[in-house]
Amino acid sequence: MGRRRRCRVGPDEATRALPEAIAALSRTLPAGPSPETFRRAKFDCPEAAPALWRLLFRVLSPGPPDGASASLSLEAQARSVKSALRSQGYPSQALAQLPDNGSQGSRQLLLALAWLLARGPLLEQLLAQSRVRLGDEMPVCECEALASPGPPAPGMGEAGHVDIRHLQWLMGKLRFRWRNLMASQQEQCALLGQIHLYTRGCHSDRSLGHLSVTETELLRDPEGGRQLLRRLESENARLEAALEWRRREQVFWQWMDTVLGASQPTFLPRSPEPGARELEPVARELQALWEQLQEAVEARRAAWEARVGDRGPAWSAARRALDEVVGQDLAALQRAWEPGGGLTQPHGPRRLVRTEAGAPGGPGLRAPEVIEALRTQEAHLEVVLRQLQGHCRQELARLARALPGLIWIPPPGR
Amino acid sequence: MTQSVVVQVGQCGNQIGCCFWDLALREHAAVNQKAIYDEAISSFFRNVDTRVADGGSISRGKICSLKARAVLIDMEEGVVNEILQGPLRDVFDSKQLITDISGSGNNWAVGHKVFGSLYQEKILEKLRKSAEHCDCLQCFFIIHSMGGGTGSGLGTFLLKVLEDEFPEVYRFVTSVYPSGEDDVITSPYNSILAMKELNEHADCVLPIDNQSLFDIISKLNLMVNSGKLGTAIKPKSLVTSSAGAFKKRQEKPFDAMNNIVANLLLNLTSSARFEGSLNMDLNEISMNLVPFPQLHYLVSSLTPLYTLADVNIPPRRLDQMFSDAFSKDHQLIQADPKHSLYLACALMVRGNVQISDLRRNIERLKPSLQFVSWNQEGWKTSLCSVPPVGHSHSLLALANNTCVKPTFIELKARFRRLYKKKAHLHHYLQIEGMEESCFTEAMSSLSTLIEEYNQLDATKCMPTEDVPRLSVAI
Amino acid sequence: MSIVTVQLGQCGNQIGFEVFDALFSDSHCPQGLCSKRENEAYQASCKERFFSEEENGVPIARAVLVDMEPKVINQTLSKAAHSGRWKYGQHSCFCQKQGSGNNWAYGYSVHGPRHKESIMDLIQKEVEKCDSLSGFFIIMSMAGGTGSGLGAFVTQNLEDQYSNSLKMNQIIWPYGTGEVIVQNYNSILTLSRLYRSSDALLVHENDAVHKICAKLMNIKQISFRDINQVLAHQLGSVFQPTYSGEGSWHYRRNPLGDLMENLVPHPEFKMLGVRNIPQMSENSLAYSTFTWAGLLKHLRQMLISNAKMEEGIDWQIRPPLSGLPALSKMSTNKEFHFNTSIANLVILRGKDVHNADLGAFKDPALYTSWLEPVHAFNVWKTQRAFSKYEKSAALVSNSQFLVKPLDVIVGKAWNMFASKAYIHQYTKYGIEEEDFLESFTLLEQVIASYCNL
Amino acid sequence: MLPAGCSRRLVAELQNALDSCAERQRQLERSLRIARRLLQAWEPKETPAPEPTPRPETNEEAQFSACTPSPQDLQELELLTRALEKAARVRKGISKAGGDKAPSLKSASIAASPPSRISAPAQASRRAGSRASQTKPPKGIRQTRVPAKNLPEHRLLSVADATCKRRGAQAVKPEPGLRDQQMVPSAAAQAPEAFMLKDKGVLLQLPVAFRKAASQNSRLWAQLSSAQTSDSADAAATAKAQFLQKMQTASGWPSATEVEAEVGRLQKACSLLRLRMEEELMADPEDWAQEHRCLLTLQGLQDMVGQCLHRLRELHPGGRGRLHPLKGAAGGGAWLLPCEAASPVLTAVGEQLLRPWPEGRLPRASSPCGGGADPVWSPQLLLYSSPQELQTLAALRLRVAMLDQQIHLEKVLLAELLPAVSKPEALGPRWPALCRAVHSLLCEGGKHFLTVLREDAPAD
Repeated sequence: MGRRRRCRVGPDEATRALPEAIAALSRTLPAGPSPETFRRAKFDCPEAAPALWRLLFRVLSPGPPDGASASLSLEAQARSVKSALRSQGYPSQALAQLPDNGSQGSRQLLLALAWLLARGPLLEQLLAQSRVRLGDEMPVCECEALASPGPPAPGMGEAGHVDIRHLQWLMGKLRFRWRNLMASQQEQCALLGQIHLYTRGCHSDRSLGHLSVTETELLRDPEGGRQLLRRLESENARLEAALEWRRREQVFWQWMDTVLGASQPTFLPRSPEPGARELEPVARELQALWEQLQEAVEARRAAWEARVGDRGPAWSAARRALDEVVGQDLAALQRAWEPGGGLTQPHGPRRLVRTEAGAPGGPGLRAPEVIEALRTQEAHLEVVLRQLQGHCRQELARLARALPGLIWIPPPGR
Repeated sequence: MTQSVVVQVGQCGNQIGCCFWDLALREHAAVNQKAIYDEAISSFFRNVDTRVADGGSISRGKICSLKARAVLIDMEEGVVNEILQGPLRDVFDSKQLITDISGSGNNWAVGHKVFGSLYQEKILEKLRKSAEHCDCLQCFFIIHSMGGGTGSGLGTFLLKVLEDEFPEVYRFVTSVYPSGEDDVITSPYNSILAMKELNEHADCVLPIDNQSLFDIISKLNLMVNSGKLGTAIKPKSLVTSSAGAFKKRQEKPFDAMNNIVANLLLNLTSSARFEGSLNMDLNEISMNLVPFPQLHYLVSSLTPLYTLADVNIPPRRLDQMFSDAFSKDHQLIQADPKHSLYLACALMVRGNVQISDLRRNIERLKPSLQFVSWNQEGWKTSLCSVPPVGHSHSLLALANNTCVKPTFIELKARFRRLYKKKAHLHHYLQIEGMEESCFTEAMSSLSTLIEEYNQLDATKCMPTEDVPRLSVAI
Repeated sequence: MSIVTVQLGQCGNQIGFEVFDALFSDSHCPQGLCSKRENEAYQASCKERFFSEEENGVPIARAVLVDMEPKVINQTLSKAAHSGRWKYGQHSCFCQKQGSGNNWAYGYSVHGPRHKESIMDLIQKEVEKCDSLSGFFIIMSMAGGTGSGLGAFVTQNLEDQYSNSLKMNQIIWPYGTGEVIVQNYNSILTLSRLYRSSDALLVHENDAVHKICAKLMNIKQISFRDINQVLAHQLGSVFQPTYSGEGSWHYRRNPLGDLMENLVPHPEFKMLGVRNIPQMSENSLAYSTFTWAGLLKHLRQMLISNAKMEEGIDWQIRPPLSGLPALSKMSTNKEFHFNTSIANLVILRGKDVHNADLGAFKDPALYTSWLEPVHAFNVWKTQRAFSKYEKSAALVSNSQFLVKPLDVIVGKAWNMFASKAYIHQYTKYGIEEEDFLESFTLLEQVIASYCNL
Repeated sequence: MLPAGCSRRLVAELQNALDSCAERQRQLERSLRIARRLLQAWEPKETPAPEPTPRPETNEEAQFSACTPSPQDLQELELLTRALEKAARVRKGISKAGGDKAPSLKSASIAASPPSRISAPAQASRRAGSRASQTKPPKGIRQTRVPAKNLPEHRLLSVADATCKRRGAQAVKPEPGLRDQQMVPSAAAQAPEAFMLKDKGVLLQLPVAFRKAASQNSRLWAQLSSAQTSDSADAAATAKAQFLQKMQTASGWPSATEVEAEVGRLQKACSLLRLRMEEELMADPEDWAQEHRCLLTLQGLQDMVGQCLHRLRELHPGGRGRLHPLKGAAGGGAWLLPCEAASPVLTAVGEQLLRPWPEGRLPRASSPCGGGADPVWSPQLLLYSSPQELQTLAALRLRVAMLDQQIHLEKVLLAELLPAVSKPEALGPRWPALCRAVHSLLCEGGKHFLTVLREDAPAD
């Protein structure tokens, strides 16, 4: 539908289109300020600043807003916005130099917002983040999972020195949490299975067939259901606004060019080079490695060529096979450090639907496929972990050898 | 539940066995009032369907006809025939018997070598048959004497056969040792030769000494007759008496003594047969009491040997029972465990006794007993809730104690005296397979055993010193 | 979440019965001193954990009974059936004809492999009856052969097969003397295996419980049943429902998981002890009143002076001055026999529980230098009174409680081992001297680690 | 004792991991509570599921009073019943005429079914006044539904649909006043007695307003995601790109954070590559194939190191070619890899490596799908056929996540702890203890531990 209504925005419509576009944006954003605020921001009016700080704070804080973060003082919010932008690589220094009290910088904030918008599907992300989850969802990948810890929280561990037994304690605790998590999750799956089974045929959407927990719950608890409906309706409104924004955003960007033009001088060249010091040792290490490899490769290649020479067509087939094997091997190795490397499986949360075992396939992914992919993943990770542990074992054994008078008795294997 | 088979060999073995079966029947009849064939009974008896020609076993239900899990072996017919004509005839059948008419002539070699090879197949067949009747055969109890020919010779021959044929099944041997004034001249030879076999092929040996039994009986009689025990004692209630026996039979001179041994076997197996709060299976006996394979001679004592009129005994009486069990006078061989070194000790209690009673008495007695340094707490206990017939409680103490050593030394000395003169040696050497080396080997086997006890005794005077432990670098 | 109990050997089966009986009677106790509704929730929570219901409404213990000889199991089954209140599942027991004869090796290397499949099948059937499995209780003594040897074997298999489920072994620590002669061997073999395959060992010392029976319960002639009942009471006081958190009225879903996460994360410190207060005969109870302050004061002193019961506590022992460097703290420990904790869990049940002040347990001086009280101390509460006590407290502690008894056992076993006594009984079934040495090594390390807190 | 910096980092990392686990657990607990409540008895009133409360006595009272329906309730109930009855009449007519197009209609059963499902609420309302004498109305439902057991579920679905369509069309317009009732499903709220989802779950029906909103919602999401993809070639995208470029021009890039992250990656790469090289150099090839494989691998590794160097150069503020001179790398010439050395192996791997920074993506800021970021969320399905299958899936997912976390921690620990123990002399008597702990953490996953004995111990 949205497509059908799409039309090029003519220059004559532009005057009307801009406020509409901004209004759509504003409606899409969580607690978006009025279009008027945007207009004022272009002229860097201070009165627009607080609303924009707050907006950016909402946009940049991960996860749905909770009471604690929402009640933060404007000053704290401003500081948080600055640091978040910095860590995301926002190029302008001007913003960082704004006073923390949140009284100024509406134009800079507008630029920052536009930068965030231009960089990626921010609106969609925000919408997706806060969306009303009706189905019982399960992500089919582990991306959102436990790993990916952010940078260490700054305030942590002020204690200074720590006994290593404390680390062992924490590690052990983590192991138990994993297991408790596993148990809860197994229970959840069992319960979901039951609810899906008991409500089969209740859903109006035939591809779903049964109700989800949320849907069932709304029947059990009508008051909660009413709230859910309200949330769903407001989300729909935001979605409509987002579509509207999509249709009209070009005007906005044209307008932003003018905003940018107005602020150009405030851009400062970037100050001190980041990380140059850290680069050096890595570079040295890599270089040394490269040379070492160079040496090894040359020696071996020479020996190989001297001995083998050309072996004919059968050999070249075998060689191709070897190439491939090694290629895969190395690609796997590389995945160990590439972000998100090697993820060839489907992503994202999916709505769970219980079907009969042999039922003909509708749209949607099947659990066995995902299980298969996960198994591969698991096996790969296990190998990586074992390798790392093996490496450590070697290192420690080397150290242990250096110290006489002690007998090392490893934990008995079976 | 597991089953045991009793193999009674020779005159002595069969006489004791006879008492044992009588008492066993009595005990089960008292416990099992409903006459249901239960697991407890099954450990010593089969329930046989007499209507079937072959006498098929019945595994459950009413008791039909009980057959003892026993093999009776004697190379003279006398005693066995007597049993078969006596009141117990129904619990045995001819398929369980092996007899000859010639006897072993008090010659170990005849019993061991001649009859051994002659009857090996037959013995095996009977044993296999008896084993087949069990669904989990745990133990063979061999009852024999050491001094005679059949008991010592064929009895110990049997041990080797059992070991080869049933390696998983325990071999508990009740061996009656000859007393000093034994009327069999060759008994030192027989005993020494038998000892070697016991050393090598038995799991546990319960040595019994006729003299000790006799002393106990005499002392008891004296006490009862003198009224020293007071009115607390029921008349005619000694365990040595067969009063109230399952079936009346004529009292024999040895009956009182044999009854004690029979009671020993019953109490030894009670915790395996009946329930209790702390069970003790037969395999636990050797596990706990035999620290080294050769040192498997367990000195036993049985208390009380009389029944109290009042079943609700005050604790002091109960404590007396424990004290008695350690006194020299109550041991079934002539030995003084209190003044020797304990390697391990088991207390098997029956009846209304609780763990706190047991613990109190262990604590009380411990200071007066000396245990080997590495087994200062070498106590094994069991609590069986079913008391012996006519008692409120009883105690069987089994001690692996160096106090058996004097018996062996005495035996060795008597053997030496005889062997120095080569007296009667030709009776042995004429038997095929017997050579002088048999004697020397038996002798050295006994010496080794004595030496092992000596070494342990030697630690008695040494201060107990802990071995340095592994040192951890933290 | 549910817990499946595996009762092993004579001791394990006798205690298992008392535990289920105690749990059942407490949760159906009319004098729970709380509202009907709360009582129902408490009952439901207990039931989910330990019982499954059969058609005719009689609860079935979530338990598997294993013994290698039939007498005890038969007795246990019939006792439960005769109680008429709850029973064991019809097909939940496994027994053989011949016991392990106090021989750890026989239980571990002969019975274990031989009956692995049957036993694991039974356990699996029980697991399948749970909507949600939290973990296992494995009740066993470490003195005998079946409980200890087969128990270690089964625990290891549970670890292999249910690696995500939690395993807590209820270890019955034998009397110092007089149960089984080879108990020290069996114990070190058991403990070292369990240290590898179990998550936590909750230790119950027969000697301590025996004393409680004599001194606190005023029992003149103490039977094993009395001892087992005290023990069952202690277990119940820990694992009966408690609220899931401060201010919450929901009952805790996964007590086993929560307990372990708080008490035994470190691989070298897995031994837990339990202390209860008050414990007394029913007669005396009628004449007694308690305050939380009084109970907790005693409980704390029981903790730091390593007293097994409230009677005869040494009040002289005080925590070392905090702030002292670790080394001197250690030496003071030695001197005054101060019992240093790694982590503690206090469970309070009864009236006005929310007024109880637990500050005294949060003193850093009570704990090892490398854990803050915030990591090391936890409390569970419920208003619902336990058993017949209007107020009661239990303490599960990972502390130096057990160093002494462990040291004694290892020492005795080592002495025996040095003389090579009884070794032939083990090598007969494939447990070699190296296995013993391995066990000694591991346990010496555990002792050293506990000493060096 | 570990050095302060190392301690801080490791504690923070572990704490982080613990927190994220705890958060997951909390979420799970929440949803578990809801699910469990659904599987318990549904109370006839809107009371929350039974929960132990501090003062249940008073609570019970409140509940009791809440159980008596107010006159208003009764009136509303009556209204609804009438509407439903009407709907049923219409429905009957339609099904007789064969008007319903539901594909799975199985004539006879349909005709029987609707009245039965209506009758329950009707009865209920009639009895609502005299609660005391109530029997079990749902029984009727159950009995008439017996034949349904072996019918396909579609029948129920179609019936439900039909009834609802009627209701939607006639009785209920989405007016605010009526919405409340509309939210109330026929089976759930009307049944005057508690019932189990297990028994009556299939009778549940989502209210019309909700269904409408939900379907609109999914339509909108679909539109949004198609709008996004179609946009990629669109003018707006160009505009955005231009805007970004303008913003970027005046400032150098990449940012410090990005450099840090990339350096971290390259460090990791470096250590892994070295590890692999050492393995390879130590290997003792048995035949020519293995030998060749070894050679290929080494070449490949060399190329990868080259790529890393290349990336490092990209990072350098001065950009290409201006990296500070390295030992033996005069004029940057040594940076370039001899082309002939590049094996075919690397063509695939290399492409990825050679690509500089993924445009507009921040190294750590966003994971590929965290919480449903991009691509835009849209309702996709994951089909499972049994709870066991679902459990396997979930367990594997968690297992992979845990492994990820474990590997991450392993690396962090490795980086911090190995240096800490590498000088036994410096640590003196504390070294064995530290080393043991490090061994346990690094080599045994924190699960087991080794023992260090002094040699002087009796070794027998």
